Amino acid sequence: MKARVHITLKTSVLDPQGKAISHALGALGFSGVDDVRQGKYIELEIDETDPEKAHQNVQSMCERLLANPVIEDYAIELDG
Amino acid sequence: MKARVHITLKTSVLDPQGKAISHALGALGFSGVDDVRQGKYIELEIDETDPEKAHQNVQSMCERLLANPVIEDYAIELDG
Amino acid sequence: MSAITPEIVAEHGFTKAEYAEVLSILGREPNITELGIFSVMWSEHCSYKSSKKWLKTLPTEAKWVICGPGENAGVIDIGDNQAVIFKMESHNHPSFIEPYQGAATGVGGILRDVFTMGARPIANMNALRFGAPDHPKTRHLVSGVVAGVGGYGNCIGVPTVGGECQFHPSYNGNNLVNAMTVGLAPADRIFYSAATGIGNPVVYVGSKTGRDGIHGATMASAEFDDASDEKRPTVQVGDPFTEKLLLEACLELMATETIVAIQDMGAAGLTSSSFEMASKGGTGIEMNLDKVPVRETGMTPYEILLSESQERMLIVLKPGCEETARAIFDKWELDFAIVGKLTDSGRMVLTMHGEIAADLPIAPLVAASPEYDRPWVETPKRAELAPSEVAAPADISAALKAILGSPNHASRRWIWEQYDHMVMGDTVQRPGGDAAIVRVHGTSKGLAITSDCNPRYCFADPETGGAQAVAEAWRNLIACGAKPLAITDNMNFGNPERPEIMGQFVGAIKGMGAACKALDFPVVSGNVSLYNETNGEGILPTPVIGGVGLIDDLDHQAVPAFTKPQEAIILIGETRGWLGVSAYLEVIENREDGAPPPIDLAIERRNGDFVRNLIAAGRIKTCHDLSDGGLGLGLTEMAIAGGIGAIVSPPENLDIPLHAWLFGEDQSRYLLTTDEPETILSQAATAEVPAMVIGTTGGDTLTVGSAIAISLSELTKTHEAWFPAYMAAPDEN
Amino acid sequence: MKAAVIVFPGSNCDRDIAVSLETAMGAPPAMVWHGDADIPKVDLIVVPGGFSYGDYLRSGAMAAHSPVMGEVKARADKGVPVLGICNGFQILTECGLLPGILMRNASLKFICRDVYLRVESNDSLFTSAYGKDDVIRIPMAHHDGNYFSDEATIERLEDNGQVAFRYCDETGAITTDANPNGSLRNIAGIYNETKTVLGMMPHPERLAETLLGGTDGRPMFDGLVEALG
Ligand SMILES: Nc1ncnc2c1ncn2[C@@H]1O[C@H](COP(=O)(O)OP(=O)(O)O)[C@@H](O)[C@H]1O
Ligand SMILES: [Mg+2]
Repeated sequence: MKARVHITLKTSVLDPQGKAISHALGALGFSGVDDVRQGKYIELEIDETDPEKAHQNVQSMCERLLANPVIEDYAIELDG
Repeated sequence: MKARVHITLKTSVLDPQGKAISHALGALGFSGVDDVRQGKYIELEIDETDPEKAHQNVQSMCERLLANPVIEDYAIELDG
Repeated sequence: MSAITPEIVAEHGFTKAEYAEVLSILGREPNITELGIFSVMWSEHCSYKSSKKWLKTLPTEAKWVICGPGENAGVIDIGDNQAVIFKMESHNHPSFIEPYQGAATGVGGILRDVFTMGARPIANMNALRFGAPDHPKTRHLVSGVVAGVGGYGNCIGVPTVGGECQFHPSYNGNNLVNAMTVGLAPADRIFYSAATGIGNPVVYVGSKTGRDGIHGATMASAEFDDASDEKRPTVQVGDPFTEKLLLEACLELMATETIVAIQDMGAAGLTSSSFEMASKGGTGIEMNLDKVPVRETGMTPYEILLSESQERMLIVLKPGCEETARAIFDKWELDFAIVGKLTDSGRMVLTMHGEIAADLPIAPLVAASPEYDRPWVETPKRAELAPSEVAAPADISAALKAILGSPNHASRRWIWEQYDHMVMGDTVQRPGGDAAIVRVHGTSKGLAITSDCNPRYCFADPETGGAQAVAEAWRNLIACGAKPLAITDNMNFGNPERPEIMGQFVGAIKGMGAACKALDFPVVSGNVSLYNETNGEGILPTPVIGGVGLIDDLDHQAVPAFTKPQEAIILIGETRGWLGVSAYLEVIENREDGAPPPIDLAIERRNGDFVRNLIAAGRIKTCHDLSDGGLGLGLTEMAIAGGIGAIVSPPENLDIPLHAWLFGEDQSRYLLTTDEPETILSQAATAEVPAMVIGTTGGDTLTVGSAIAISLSELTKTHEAWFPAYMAAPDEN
Repeated sequence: MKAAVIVFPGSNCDRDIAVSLETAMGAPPAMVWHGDADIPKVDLIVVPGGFSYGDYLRSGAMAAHSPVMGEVKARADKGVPVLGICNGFQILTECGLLPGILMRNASLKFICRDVYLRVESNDSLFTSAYGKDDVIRIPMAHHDGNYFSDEATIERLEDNGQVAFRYCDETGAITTDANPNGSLRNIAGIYNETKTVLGMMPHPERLAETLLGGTDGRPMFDGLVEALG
């Protein structure tokens, strides 16, 4: 089954990339962009077929490797 | 309104980051991970309230700046 | 405003006595914002309360010192109206929690300390210490810290030209990340932080303030426990791009005549920068916190004052210069806000939303910042270890290779290749040598830069270890032909409330001070990081020394690599085969006992001056100092670096075992090569410097008597293999 | 020869390239701030290395859209030679002056060290002072130098002789081991169709002086002065 993980910076953490993108969009003439945040999006193809177990599994991957809980949040979706 | 943009590598393009993650997961003892792909996830807070216009707007941002068509695809979601 | 409960007072790290002092200074209860200000101002990190008494004993003066400790960084004169500004700083705790960002923001912070004084940063150094290689966290920390140091320095475009990296189990729970920046400024345009001129505008520039690292300064002073992982204090994210803009904007502003005083916002952000500026200038400050550019909504005065958001500066301008300054920061697209003015009240008066958020007397608060004479006990002397007490290795070639390929002595290429060490186009000696050399742009002068400390020596004998760290830095500069000028230090220790730890600190300072004095090598800046302990396990005492020296003419420098075949190899200094606390013991016998090698500072100076004069006169081009691993490792490094082998013969009447001769770590020694050995030997004799020819360069094998013959390619492979292999191995945690 | 160096917020090799150009030309190049409306009339435009806009989002992406690049493109279309080094190469691909893209190094690490390059052709303004198949040692220092393009583009580049440099070993052999970053076909630098635009990842300006460890980069600048007067 496929797992999709979104890793985003915690809201209070500075996002230099987002800031720069928002700035560049302004320079390109896009107005009305108030805030931009950049995160990571990871797609995993996993063997596990039991959704509960799969979720647990991916959660543990996030905690141990994919995200750094000091500055990042993560969200998991499963399908298939 | 909020726009969420997913930028992913085209399937034909090798993804070294994804490969490294998949390798590291294996080393951490996670088995049954067949494939990992890493992309970008960008959240934009925009003023535009008309969904159609907003979509057009964000699409144009993707084409002009956010994604590089040589290697990347993008997908846009909007929510009110 | 919420009442101040004893719990709140305790959370802010005050002792009872300290809080009583707060009450007596104010004559009333503080509000929460004021309490927060007191707590960061009196934290170990900002007040140096445990270390002040001892730091004051270090020599800080020399003819060439323009500004010693007390400002953002130290300043020395290198002639031609040029000054070198440098300092080292730790980011130990943040780098343990979030290695990439912790290390990156450490680099960002030390860069600001240097450019806030008017210098363009021209080189970075990094001194790293990690736990045992087989500890489950180590690999992850190494990988993140190195990427973070590189990520920040590479992006801002300042070359990272050298450093150190060691492993020891005592750092398992507390790695050390010490970053050093060296900058160059016109000697007559140094900027200081004393705020003067009543009515002058106080200006905030750089990035916006967010809720980053609030209480970072107190965190850096608190001991760790295993739960720290979960507490997850906010770690700041670095923005090197913004720092690059800030650097260019500040330098542009500094070229105008608009600045009275300038100070970066480092630990304890707006609070410590404003208090320091006002207290140095003897003024008061009035600030309207509504004017501070903020990144988030609803920030309280407490948060604004204690935030450690990066890439910010506080400036006092000359009257009427606001628009000139604003135009420069507008050009660089940075925030610029007039947040207040200097007053004659001697008080810090902060308002927000039309109310007074804090009103504190500046001088009493700063003057009353605690200073402790903490109890300390001297570290007991260890017994010396005679060469005969260390068994000969079964196979001396294998022993050499084992040391060469061991975690603490293998090549650090894996690290420095991740650092842009060439940007700015002046790197004359790249990482891998004794000291890095960067050219003073547009001249034929060079600066030699090194960072050194042997924590195992310091643990065994803090005083000798402290002296040795200074002497080794001095020696590294000498070996490339530089005149050593001054040092910065980074004192990394455990919990100073424990008398043994305090004793290590005191011992190290005593040793450092003696060496600085004997070698005319004063301390011009530094940093103290205490409480590097987890669950009561302290780190090895680690007083890191960053040294800077001057090469007058880059045509006369030396490299630690054999450059020509058929040259005589001369060993300078006396060899007695000192194996206590040596690399040999560590790697081959897996022990750390014995006393470290003693240093006679007069001999140190005599040997060093002799070598430096030879290089400065253009007489020798190849020189390497001997440190851990002794003669054996030194020779091998020179052969590998030059791609030229050597045939070495131990003295015929050798009265110590061969392994002691090869791996002993006697101090004050150098290896050099020459095609006029007789002349050099006779000059050495005149100068009373021990010197002997031990061999000849050439071939593609390193041969020592009949005991060792190893091909260069094998030596190189051994030296280069460990780090990349270790980092590529899978994590087992 | 007159030259201009474009400076973006975050450029950091602008001074280095200016030094090399000045040594070769005898006069300093014009430094053009990205916000300045005009590029002076010059014979060569250089887009230097560094981290324009922090290399956030994608290396070179934001600089590629800055107004000054419109002018650079217009000049390039008129035949003014353009040299992009490192971040400059990334910017030139992002703005469409050169095909393909520079992706993250295969090792995922920033790499700073000397590499060997084989000069694939010497019939351009930039390489006329080298011999064809010369092996030169030039430093690289980048995180995103892994050249990629689709198959059709790469074939077209090869057919037109648009590959300028390839990573090689000391003997000039093009091997996987000599490829430091995973670039397709070991590509280190490419030309546009007319060979008036060159983008390359390694930094010739960093080894153009004996004191800094070598002079293999020098002929590029001397050759440009020779060709452009
Ligand atoms: N963290 C690091 N970053 C950059 N260079 C490093 C680092 N660690 C070690 N080096 C370099 O490796 C070389 C050997 O370091 P070290 O063994 O500490 O030298 P020495 O014994 O001469 O003081 C030096 O050139 C040093 O600058
Ligand atoms: Mg050293």
